[in-house]
Amino acid sequence: MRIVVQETPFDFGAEAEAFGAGRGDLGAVVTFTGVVRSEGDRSVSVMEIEHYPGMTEAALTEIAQEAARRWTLGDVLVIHRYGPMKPGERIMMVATASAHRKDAFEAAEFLMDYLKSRAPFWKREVGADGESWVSAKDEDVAALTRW
Amino acid sequence: MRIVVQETPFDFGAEAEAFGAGRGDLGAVVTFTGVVRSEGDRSVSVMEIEHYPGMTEAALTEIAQEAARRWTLGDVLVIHRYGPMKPGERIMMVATASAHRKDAFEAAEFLMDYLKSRAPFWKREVGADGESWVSAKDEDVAALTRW
Amino acid sequence: MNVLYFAWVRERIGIPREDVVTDAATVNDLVEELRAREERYALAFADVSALRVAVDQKLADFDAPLEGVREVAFFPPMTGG
Amino acid sequence: MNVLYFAWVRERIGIPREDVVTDAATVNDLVEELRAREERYALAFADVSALRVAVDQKLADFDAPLEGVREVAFFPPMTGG
Repeated sequence: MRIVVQETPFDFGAEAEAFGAGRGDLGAVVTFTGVVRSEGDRSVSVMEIEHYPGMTEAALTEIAQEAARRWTLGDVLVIHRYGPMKPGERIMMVATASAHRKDAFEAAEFLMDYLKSRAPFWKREVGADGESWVSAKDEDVAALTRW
Repeated sequence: MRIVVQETPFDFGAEAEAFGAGRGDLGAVVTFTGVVRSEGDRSVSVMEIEHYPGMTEAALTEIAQEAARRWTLGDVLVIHRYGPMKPGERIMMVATASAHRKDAFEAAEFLMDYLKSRAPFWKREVGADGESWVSAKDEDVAALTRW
Repeated sequence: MNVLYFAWVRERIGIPREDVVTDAATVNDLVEELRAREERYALAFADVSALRVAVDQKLADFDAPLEGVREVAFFPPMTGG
Repeated sequence: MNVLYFAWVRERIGIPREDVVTDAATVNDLVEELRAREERYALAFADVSALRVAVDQKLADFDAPLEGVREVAFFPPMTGG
Protein backbone atom coordinates (compact mmCIF):
# COMPACT_ATOMS: atom_id res chain seq x y z
CA MET A 1 0.00 0.00 0.00
CA ARG A 2 1.31 3.44 -0.92
CA ILE A 3 -0.31 6.82 -0.12
CA VAL A 4 1.16 9.96 -1.65
CA VAL A 5 0.03 13.58 -1.10
CA GLN A 6 2.08 16.09 -3.07
CA GLU A 7 1.92 19.44 -4.82
CA THR A 8 3.96 18.45 -7.89
CA PRO A 9 2.49 16.52 -10.84
CA PHE A 10 2.84 12.75 -10.74
CA ASP A 11 3.90 10.55 -13.65
CA PHE A 12 0.72 8.60 -14.37
CA GLY A 13 2.25 6.43 -17.09
CA ALA A 14 5.16 5.38 -14.88
CA GLU A 15 2.91 4.79 -11.86
CA ALA A 16 0.49 2.68 -13.94
CA GLU A 17 3.38 0.73 -15.45
CA ALA A 18 4.98 -0.02 -12.07
CA PHE A 19 1.82 -0.83 -10.10
CA GLY A 20 1.66 -4.57 -9.43
CA ALA A 21 3.98 -5.16 -12.39
CA GLY A 22 5.07 -8.70 -13.10
CA ARG A 23 3.12 -10.30 -10.25
CA GLY A 24 1.56 -13.61 -11.21
CA ASP A 25 -0.84 -13.56 -8.25
CA LEU A 26 -2.71 -10.47 -9.50
CA GLY A 27 -4.98 -11.09 -12.48
CA ALA A 28 -6.75 -7.73 -12.42
CA VAL A 29 -5.54 -4.15 -12.08
CA VAL A 30 -7.85 -1.11 -12.09
CA THR A 31 -6.78 2.53 -12.16
CA PHE A 32 -8.90 5.63 -11.79
CA THR A 33 -7.57 9.08 -12.64
CA GLY A 34 -9.27 12.39 -11.85
CA VAL A 35 -8.57 15.26 -14.25
CA VAL A 36 -9.24 19.03 -13.97
CA ARG A 37 -12.29 19.78 -16.10
CA SER A 38 -13.15 22.95 -17.96
CA GLU A 39 -16.04 22.82 -20.38
CA GLY A 40 -19.41 24.12 -21.43
CA ASP A 41 -21.12 25.84 -18.52
CA ARG A 42 -17.92 26.02 -16.49
CA SER A 43 -14.86 27.63 -18.02
CA VAL A 44 -12.02 27.06 -15.57
CA SER A 45 -8.59 28.65 -15.99
CA VAL A 46 -7.09 27.35 -12.73
CA MET A 47 -8.24 24.87 -10.11
CA GLU A 48 -6.70 25.14 -6.67
CA ILE A 49 -6.88 22.36 -4.12
CA GLU A 50 -6.53 23.08 -0.42
CA HIS A 51 -5.99 20.25 2.02
CA TYR A 52 -5.43 19.55 5.72
CA PRO A 53 -1.80 18.42 6.10
CA GLY A 54 -1.54 15.54 8.55
CA MET A 55 -5.20 14.61 8.47
CA THR A 56 -5.12 14.09 4.68
CA GLU A 57 -2.51 11.33 4.80
CA ALA A 58 -4.21 9.70 7.82
CA ALA A 59 -7.65 9.78 6.15
CA LEU A 60 -6.37 8.33 2.87
CA THR A 61 -4.49 5.59 4.72
CA GLU A 62 -7.61 4.70 6.70
CA ILE A 63 -9.75 4.55 3.53
CA ALA A 64 -7.17 2.34 1.77
CA GLN A 65 -6.96 0.04 4.82
CA GLU A 66 -10.74 -0.24 4.90
CA ALA A 67 -10.72 -1.23 1.20
CA ALA A 68 -8.07 -3.88 1.95
CA ARG A 69 -10.29 -5.24 4.76
CA ARG A 70 -13.38 -5.46 2.54
CA TRP A 71 -11.75 -6.92 -0.59
CA THR A 72 -8.85 -9.26 -1.26
CA LEU A 73 -6.29 -6.87 -2.70
CA GLY A 74 -2.69 -7.51 -3.68
CA ASP A 75 -1.84 -3.82 -3.67
CA VAL A 76 -3.40 -0.36 -3.33
CA LEU A 77 -2.07 3.02 -4.47
CA VAL A 78 -3.50 6.49 -3.83
CA ILE A 79 -1.85 9.67 -5.14
CA HIS A 80 -3.52 13.06 -4.63
CA ARG A 81 -2.19 16.49 -5.48
CA TYR A 82 -2.90 19.85 -3.89
CA GLY A 83 -2.15 23.41 -5.01
CA PRO A 84 -2.90 25.02 -8.38
CA MET A 85 -3.60 22.94 -11.51
CA LYS A 86 -4.74 23.67 -15.05
CA PRO A 87 -7.54 22.01 -17.05
CA GLY A 88 -6.45 18.63 -18.40
CA GLU A 89 -3.94 18.11 -15.57
CA ARG A 90 -4.29 14.97 -13.47
CA ILE A 91 -5.46 15.70 -9.94
CA MET A 92 -5.21 12.25 -8.44
CA MET A 93 -5.21 8.52 -9.08
CA VAL A 94 -6.08 5.33 -7.29
CA ALA A 95 -5.01 1.85 -8.34
CA THR A 96 -6.13 -1.54 -7.06
CA ALA A 97 -4.83 -5.01 -7.86
CA SER A 98 -6.54 -8.28 -7.10
CA ALA A 99 -6.77 -11.86 -8.32
CA HIS A 100 -10.19 -11.12 -9.85
CA ARG A 101 -11.70 -8.14 -11.64
CA LYS A 102 -14.77 -7.80 -9.40
CA ASP A 103 -12.62 -7.09 -6.33
CA ALA A 104 -10.35 -4.69 -8.21
CA PHE A 105 -13.28 -2.70 -9.68
CA GLU A 106 -15.32 -2.56 -6.48
CA ALA A 107 -12.35 -1.56 -4.34
CA ALA A 108 -11.42 1.24 -6.77
CA GLU A 109 -14.98 2.59 -6.74
CA PHE A 110 -15.11 2.34 -2.96
CA LEU A 111 -11.82 4.25 -2.66
CA MET A 112 -13.16 6.99 -4.93
CA ASP A 113 -16.51 7.29 -3.16
CA TYR A 114 -14.87 7.53 0.25
CA LEU A 115 -12.03 9.76 -0.89
CA LYS A 116 -14.59 12.23 -2.36
CA SER A 117 -16.49 12.64 0.90
CA ARG A 118 -14.03 11.69 3.64
CA ALA A 119 -10.60 12.99 2.66
CA PRO A 120 -9.98 16.67 3.55
CA PHE A 121 -9.54 18.26 0.13
CA TRP A 122 -11.37 21.34 -1.12
CA LYS A 123 -11.44 22.54 -4.71
CA ARG A 124 -11.63 26.17 -5.76
CA GLU A 125 -12.15 27.07 -9.39
CA VAL A 126 -10.95 30.29 -10.97
CA GLY A 127 -12.75 31.00 -14.23
CA ALA A 128 -14.36 33.63 -16.41
CA ASP A 129 -17.06 34.20 -13.76
CA GLY A 130 -14.54 34.72 -10.94
CA GLU A 131 -13.58 32.34 -8.18
CA SER A 132 -15.72 29.84 -6.34
CA TRP A 133 -15.41 26.86 -4.04
CA VAL A 134 -16.72 23.68 -5.63
CA SER A 135 -19.81 22.40 -3.81
CA ALA A 136 -20.05 18.81 -2.68
CA LYS A 137 -22.56 16.92 -4.82
CA ASP A 138 -25.55 15.18 -3.27
CA GLU A 139 -24.80 12.17 -5.45
CA ASP A 140 -21.31 11.91 -3.93
CA VAL A 141 -22.75 11.81 -0.43
CA ALA A 142 -25.39 9.30 -1.60
CA ALA A 143 -22.66 7.14 -3.18
CA LEU A 144 -21.41 6.18 0.29
CA THR A 145 -24.64 4.40 1.14
CA ARG A 146 -23.98 1.60 -1.31
CA TRP A 147 -20.99 0.24 0.62
CA MET B 1 -12.12 4.82 -30.15
CA ARG B 2 -9.22 2.45 -30.73
CA ILE B 3 -9.31 -1.37 -30.94
CA VAL B 4 -6.05 -3.29 -31.10
CA VAL B 5 -5.58 -7.08 -31.42
CA GLN B 6 -1.94 -8.11 -31.51
CA GLU B 7 0.47 -10.89 -30.55
CA THR B 8 3.25 -8.65 -29.24
CA PRO B 9 3.22 -7.10 -25.74
CA PHE B 10 1.76 -3.62 -25.44
CA ASP B 11 3.29 -0.75 -23.47
CA PHE B 12 0.73 -0.29 -20.69
CA GLY B 13 2.46 2.73 -19.14
CA ALA B 14 2.65 4.57 -22.46
CA GLU B 15 -0.95 3.65 -23.38
CA ALA B 16 -2.23 4.80 -19.96
CA GLU B 17 -0.21 8.02 -20.20
CA ALA B 18 -1.51 8.86 -23.70
CA PHE B 19 -5.17 7.90 -23.22
CA GLY B 20 -7.30 11.06 -23.06
CA ALA B 21 -4.20 13.04 -22.06
CA GLY B 22 -4.58 16.77 -21.62
CA ARG B 23 -8.29 16.91 -22.40
CA GLY B 24 -10.21 19.33 -20.20
CA ASP B 25 -13.57 17.78 -21.06
CA LEU B 26 -12.74 14.44 -19.45
CA GLY B 27 -12.74 14.44 -15.66
CA ALA B 28 -12.49 10.69 -15.16
CA VAL B 29 -10.34 7.98 -16.72
CA VAL B 30 -10.58 4.27 -15.78
CA THR B 31 -8.26 1.51 -16.94
CA PHE B 32 -8.55 -2.23 -16.43
CA THR B 33 -5.66 -4.57 -17.10
CA GLY B 34 -5.85 -8.36 -17.22
CA VAL B 35 -2.70 -10.24 -16.22
CA VAL B 36 -1.70 -13.92 -16.61
CA ARG B 37 -2.11 -15.55 -13.21
CA SER B 38 -0.21 -18.46 -11.74
CA GLU B 39 -0.75 -19.21 -8.08
CA GLY B 40 -1.80 -21.64 -5.42
CA ASP B 41 -3.97 -24.34 -6.93
CA ARG B 42 -2.97 -23.47 -10.50
CA SER B 43 0.68 -23.34 -11.38
CA VAL B 44 0.88 -22.00 -14.93
CA SER B 45 4.11 -21.88 -16.92
CA VAL B 46 2.60 -20.57 -20.16
CA MET B 47 -0.83 -19.28 -21.15
CA GLU B 48 -1.77 -19.40 -24.81
CA ILE B 49 -4.60 -17.39 -26.25
CA GLU B 50 -6.29 -18.45 -29.47
CA HIS B 51 -8.62 -16.08 -31.27
CA TYR B 52 -10.78 -15.77 -34.38
CA PRO B 53 -9.07 -13.26 -36.70
CA GLY B 54 -11.61 -10.98 -38.32
CA MET B 55 -14.41 -11.71 -35.91
CA THR B 56 -12.29 -10.64 -32.92
CA GLU B 57 -11.82 -7.08 -34.15
CA ALA B 58 -15.48 -6.82 -35.21
CA ALA B 59 -16.74 -8.13 -31.86
CA LEU B 60 -14.52 -5.78 -29.83
CA THR B 61 -15.57 -2.82 -31.99
CA GLU B 62 -19.22 -3.67 -31.52
CA ILE B 63 -18.81 -4.00 -27.73
CA ALA B 64 -17.00 -0.64 -27.58
CA GLN B 65 -19.68 1.02 -29.73
CA GLU B 66 -22.38 -0.38 -27.47
CA ALA B 67 -20.58 1.09 -24.44
CA ALA B 68 -20.40 4.45 -26.20
CA ARG B 69 -24.16 4.28 -26.83
CA ARG B 70 -24.99 3.50 -23.21
CA TRP B 71 -22.65 5.97 -21.53
CA THR B 72 -21.30 9.40 -22.37
CA LEU B 73 -17.68 8.62 -23.18
CA GLY B 74 -14.96 10.89 -24.49
CA ASP B 75 -12.79 7.97 -25.57
CA VAL B 76 -12.55 4.17 -25.42
CA LEU B 77 -9.52 1.92 -25.88
CA VAL B 78 -9.36 -1.88 -26.06
CA ILE B 79 -6.09 -3.79 -26.52
CA HIS B 80 -6.06 -7.59 -26.43
CA ARG B 81 -3.16 -9.93 -27.11
CA TYR B 82 -3.14 -13.47 -28.44
CA GLY B 83 -0.44 -16.14 -28.57
CA PRO B 84 1.78 -17.38 -25.74
CA MET B 85 2.31 -15.35 -22.54
CA LYS B 86 3.99 -15.92 -19.19
CA PRO B 87 2.59 -15.36 -15.67
CA GLY B 88 2.69 -11.67 -14.76
CA GLU B 89 2.44 -10.57 -18.40
CA ARG B 90 -0.40 -8.25 -19.35
CA ILE B 91 -3.01 -9.96 -21.53
CA MET B 92 -5.23 -7.02 -22.31
CA MET B 93 -6.46 -3.61 -21.24
CA VAL B 94 -9.50 -1.43 -21.61
CA ALA B 95 -9.65 2.29 -20.89
CA THR B 96 -12.64 4.62 -20.69
CA ALA B 97 -12.78 8.40 -20.32
CA SER B 98 -15.81 10.45 -19.37
CA ALA B 99 -16.78 13.71 -17.72
CA HIS B 100 -17.83 11.82 -14.58
CA ARG B 101 -16.48 8.81 -12.74
CA LYS B 102 -19.73 6.84 -12.69
CA ASP B 103 -19.82 6.65 -16.49
CA ALA B 104 -16.14 5.78 -16.77
CA PHE B 105 -16.37 2.99 -14.16
CA GLU B 106 -19.60 1.48 -15.45
CA ALA B 107 -18.47 1.54 -19.07
CA ALA B 108 -15.17 -0.17 -18.17
CA GLU B 109 -17.00 -2.91 -16.24
CA PHE B 110 -19.48 -3.34 -19.09
CA LEU B 111 -16.61 -3.66 -21.60
CA MET B 112 -14.96 -6.32 -19.45
CA ASP B 113 -18.16 -8.30 -18.86
CA TYR B 114 -19.01 -8.33 -22.56
CA LEU B 115 -15.45 -8.93 -23.71
CA LYS B 116 -15.21 -11.99 -21.41
CA SER B 117 -18.29 -13.68 -22.89
CA ARG B 118 -18.69 -12.20 -26.37
CA ALA B 119 -15.23 -11.71 -27.85
CA PRO B 120 -13.76 -14.85 -29.50
CA PHE B 121 -10.72 -15.55 -27.33
CA TRP B 122 -9.87 -18.89 -25.74
CA LYS B 123 -7.23 -19.41 -23.07
CA ARG B 124 -5.18 -22.55 -22.71
CA GLU B 125 -2.94 -23.02 -19.71
CA VAL B 126 0.20 -25.12 -19.68
CA GLY B 127 1.28 -26.02 -16.16
CA ALA B 128 2.64 -28.71 -13.89
CA ASP B 129 -0.52 -30.79 -14.42
CA GLY B 130 -0.32 -30.62 -18.22
CA GLU B 131 -2.36 -28.53 -20.60
CA SER B 132 -5.98 -27.50 -20.36
CA TRP B 133 -8.43 -25.08 -21.89
CA VAL B 134 -9.73 -22.56 -19.36
CA SER B 135 -13.45 -23.05 -18.71
CA ALA B 136 -15.84 -20.15 -18.89
CA LYS B 137 -17.04 -19.19 -15.41
CA ASP B 138 -20.72 -19.21 -14.55
CA GLU B 139 -20.20 -15.87 -12.81
CA ASP B 140 -18.91 -14.36 -16.05
CA VAL B 141 -22.04 -15.43 -17.91
CA ALA B 142 -24.17 -14.17 -15.02
CA ALA B 143 -22.33 -10.83 -15.09
CA LEU B 144 -23.99 -9.95 -18.41
CA THR B 145 -27.44 -9.91 -16.84
CA ARG B 146 -26.72 -6.74 -14.89
CA TRP B 147 -26.46 -4.55 -18.00
CA MET C 1 -19.32 -22.95 -46.98
CA ASN C 2 -16.28 -22.34 -44.79
CA VAL C 3 -16.56 -24.14 -41.46
CA LEU C 4 -14.11 -23.13 -38.72
CA TYR C 5 -13.26 -24.78 -35.42
CA PHE C 6 -11.55 -23.18 -32.44
CA ALA C 7 -10.01 -24.28 -29.14
CA TRP C 8 -10.91 -27.84 -28.06
CA VAL C 9 -13.43 -28.18 -30.91
CA ARG C 10 -10.53 -27.69 -33.31
CA GLU C 11 -8.43 -30.18 -31.35
CA ARG C 12 -11.14 -32.86 -31.31
CA ILE C 13 -11.91 -32.53 -35.02
CA GLY C 14 -8.22 -32.19 -35.83
CA ILE C 15 -8.40 -29.35 -38.36
CA PRO C 16 -8.91 -25.60 -37.98
CA ARG C 17 -11.17 -25.16 -41.04
CA GLU C 18 -12.66 -26.96 -43.99
CA ASP C 19 -14.91 -26.31 -46.96
CA VAL C 20 -18.27 -28.04 -46.50
CA VAL C 21 -20.77 -28.51 -49.32
CA THR C 22 -24.17 -28.63 -47.68
CA ASP C 23 -27.86 -27.92 -48.15
CA ALA C 24 -28.38 -27.60 -44.40
CA ALA C 25 -31.08 -25.02 -43.72
CA THR C 26 -29.95 -24.17 -40.20
CA VAL C 27 -26.90 -24.47 -37.97
CA ASN C 28 -28.62 -27.39 -36.20
CA ASP C 29 -28.99 -29.20 -39.54
CA LEU C 30 -25.31 -28.62 -40.28
CA VAL C 31 -24.37 -30.00 -36.84
CA GLU C 32 -26.42 -33.15 -37.59
CA GLU C 33 -24.62 -33.63 -40.91
CA LEU C 34 -21.19 -33.17 -39.33
CA ARG C 35 -22.02 -35.51 -36.42
CA ALA C 36 -22.94 -38.27 -38.90
CA ARG C 37 -19.57 -38.03 -40.64
CA GLU C 38 -17.05 -39.55 -38.26
CA GLU C 39 -16.42 -40.36 -34.62
CA ARG C 40 -14.25 -37.25 -34.11
CA TYR C 41 -17.13 -35.00 -35.25
CA ALA C 42 -19.63 -36.93 -33.14
CA LEU C 43 -17.34 -36.37 -30.14
CA ALA C 44 -16.84 -32.68 -30.82
CA PHE C 45 -20.59 -32.09 -31.22
CA ALA C 46 -21.71 -34.52 -28.49
CA ASP C 47 -23.08 -31.72 -26.30
CA VAL C 48 -24.03 -28.60 -28.26
CA SER C 49 -25.02 -26.83 -25.03
CA ALA C 50 -21.25 -26.66 -24.40
CA LEU C 51 -20.70 -24.99 -27.79
CA ARG C 52 -21.17 -21.57 -29.28
CA VAL C 53 -21.59 -20.73 -32.95
CA ALA C 54 -20.81 -17.71 -35.09
CA VAL C 55 -22.46 -17.23 -38.49
CA ASP C 56 -20.50 -14.93 -40.81
CA GLN C 57 -18.43 -13.86 -37.81
CA LYS C 58 -21.38 -12.90 -35.62
CA LEU C 59 -22.55 -14.88 -32.56
CA ALA C 60 -25.75 -16.74 -33.51
CA ASP C 61 -28.22 -19.33 -32.23
CA PHE C 62 -28.17 -22.94 -33.37
CA ASP C 63 -31.48 -22.44 -35.16
CA ALA C 64 -30.02 -19.62 -37.28
CA PRO C 65 -30.68 -20.04 -41.04
CA LEU C 66 -27.72 -20.72 -43.33
CA GLU C 67 -29.05 -19.36 -46.60
CA GLY C 68 -26.42 -17.13 -48.21
CA VAL C 69 -23.98 -17.76 -45.36
CA ARG C 70 -20.30 -18.07 -46.24
CA GLU C 71 -18.70 -18.88 -42.90
CA VAL C 72 -19.80 -20.82 -39.80
CA ALA C 73 -17.54 -21.25 -36.76
CA PHE C 74 -17.93 -23.59 -33.78
CA PHE C 75 -16.13 -23.09 -30.48
CA PRO C 76 -16.50 -23.40 -26.70
CA PRO C 77 -17.67 -20.44 -24.57
CA MET C 78 -15.16 -17.61 -24.81
CA THR C 79 -12.59 -16.99 -22.09
CA GLY C 80 -10.86 -13.72 -23.01
CA GLY C 81 -10.08 -10.74 -20.80
CA MET D 1 -6.65 24.26 21.83
CA ASN D 2 -5.65 24.69 18.21
CA VAL D 3 -8.63 25.63 16.03
CA LEU D 4 -8.21 25.35 12.25
CA TYR D 5 -10.35 26.67 9.40
CA PHE D 6 -10.32 25.50 5.79
CA ALA D 7 -11.74 26.61 2.43
CA TRP D 8 -14.52 29.22 2.71
CA VAL D 9 -14.65 28.89 6.50
CA ARG D 10 -11.03 30.08 6.55
CA GLU D 11 -11.87 32.89 4.15
CA ARG D 12 -14.87 34.12 6.16
CA ILE D 13 -13.01 34.07 9.46
CA GLY D 14 -9.90 35.50 7.83
CA ILE D 15 -7.28 33.29 9.48
CA PRO D 16 -6.23 29.66 8.91
CA ARG D 17 -5.72 28.78 12.59
CA GLU D 18 -5.71 30.21 16.10
CA ASP D 19 -5.15 29.16 19.67
CA VAL D 20 -8.42 29.18 21.60
CA VAL D 21 -8.60 28.98 25.37
CA THR D 22 -11.94 27.37 26.17
CA ASP D 23 -13.82 25.23 28.66
CA ALA D 24 -16.30 24.13 25.99
CA ALA D 25 -17.41 20.55 26.70
CA THR D 26 -18.39 19.72 23.13
CA VAL D 27 -17.82 20.95 19.58
CA ASN D 28 -21.30 22.53 19.69
CA ASP D 29 -20.32 24.51 22.81
CA LEU D 30 -17.14 25.68 21.06
CA VAL D 31 -19.18 26.78 18.02
CA GLU D 32 -21.47 28.83 20.35
CA GLU D 33 -18.46 30.54 21.92
CA LEU D 34 -16.92 31.36 18.53
CA ARG D 35 -20.23 32.61 17.11
CA ALA D 36 -20.56 35.05 20.01
CA ARG D 37 -17.15 36.58 19.35
CA GLU D 38 -17.53 38.63 16.18
CA GLU D 39 -19.66 39.03 13.09
CA ARG D 40 -17.17 37.09 10.89
CA TYR D 41 -17.45 34.06 13.18
CA ALA D 42 -21.24 34.36 13.34
CA LEU D 43 -21.26 34.38 9.52
CA ALA D 44 -18.92 31.41 9.18
CA PHE D 45 -20.95 29.35 11.67
CA ALA D 46 -24.40 30.60 10.59
CA ASP D 47 -25.42 27.17 9.28
CA VAL D 48 -23.54 24.30 10.89
CA SER D 49 -25.37 21.80 8.69
CA ALA D 50 -23.16 23.16 5.88
CA LEU D 51 -20.04 22.45 7.95
CA ARG D 52 -17.96 19.43 8.89
CA VAL D 53 -15.69 19.10 11.89
CA ALA D 54 -12.56 17.09 12.63
CA VAL D 55 -11.42 16.48 16.20
CA ASP D 56 -7.71 15.65 16.49
CA GLN D 57 -7.68 15.09 12.72
CA LYS D 58 -10.56 12.64 12.64
CA LEU D 59 -14.04 13.43 11.28
CA ALA D 60 -16.42 13.87 14.21
CA ASP D 61 -19.95 14.91 15.10
CA PHE D 62 -20.78 18.33 16.52
CA ASP D 63 -21.70 16.76 19.85
CA ALA D 64 -18.24 15.20 20.20
CA PRO D 65 -16.61 15.89 23.62
CA LEU D 66 -13.54 18.13 23.72
CA GLU D 67 -11.86 16.87 26.88
CA GLY D 68 -8.17 16.25 26.20
CA VAL D 69 -8.52 17.39 22.59
CA ARG D 70 -5.63 19.37 21.09
CA GLU D 71 -6.95 20.27 17.63
CA VAL D 72 -10.37 21.04 16.18
CA ALA D 73 -10.89 21.89 12.49
CA PHE D 74 -13.95 23.36 10.76
CA PHE D 75 -14.53 23.14 7.02
CA PRO D 76 -17.18 22.67 4.32
CA PRO D 77 -17.97 19.19 2.91
CA MET D 78 -14.93 17.78 1.14
CA THR D 79 -14.57 17.90 -2.63
CA GLY D 80 -11.45 15.90 -3.45
CA GLY D 81 -10.96 13.28 -6.10
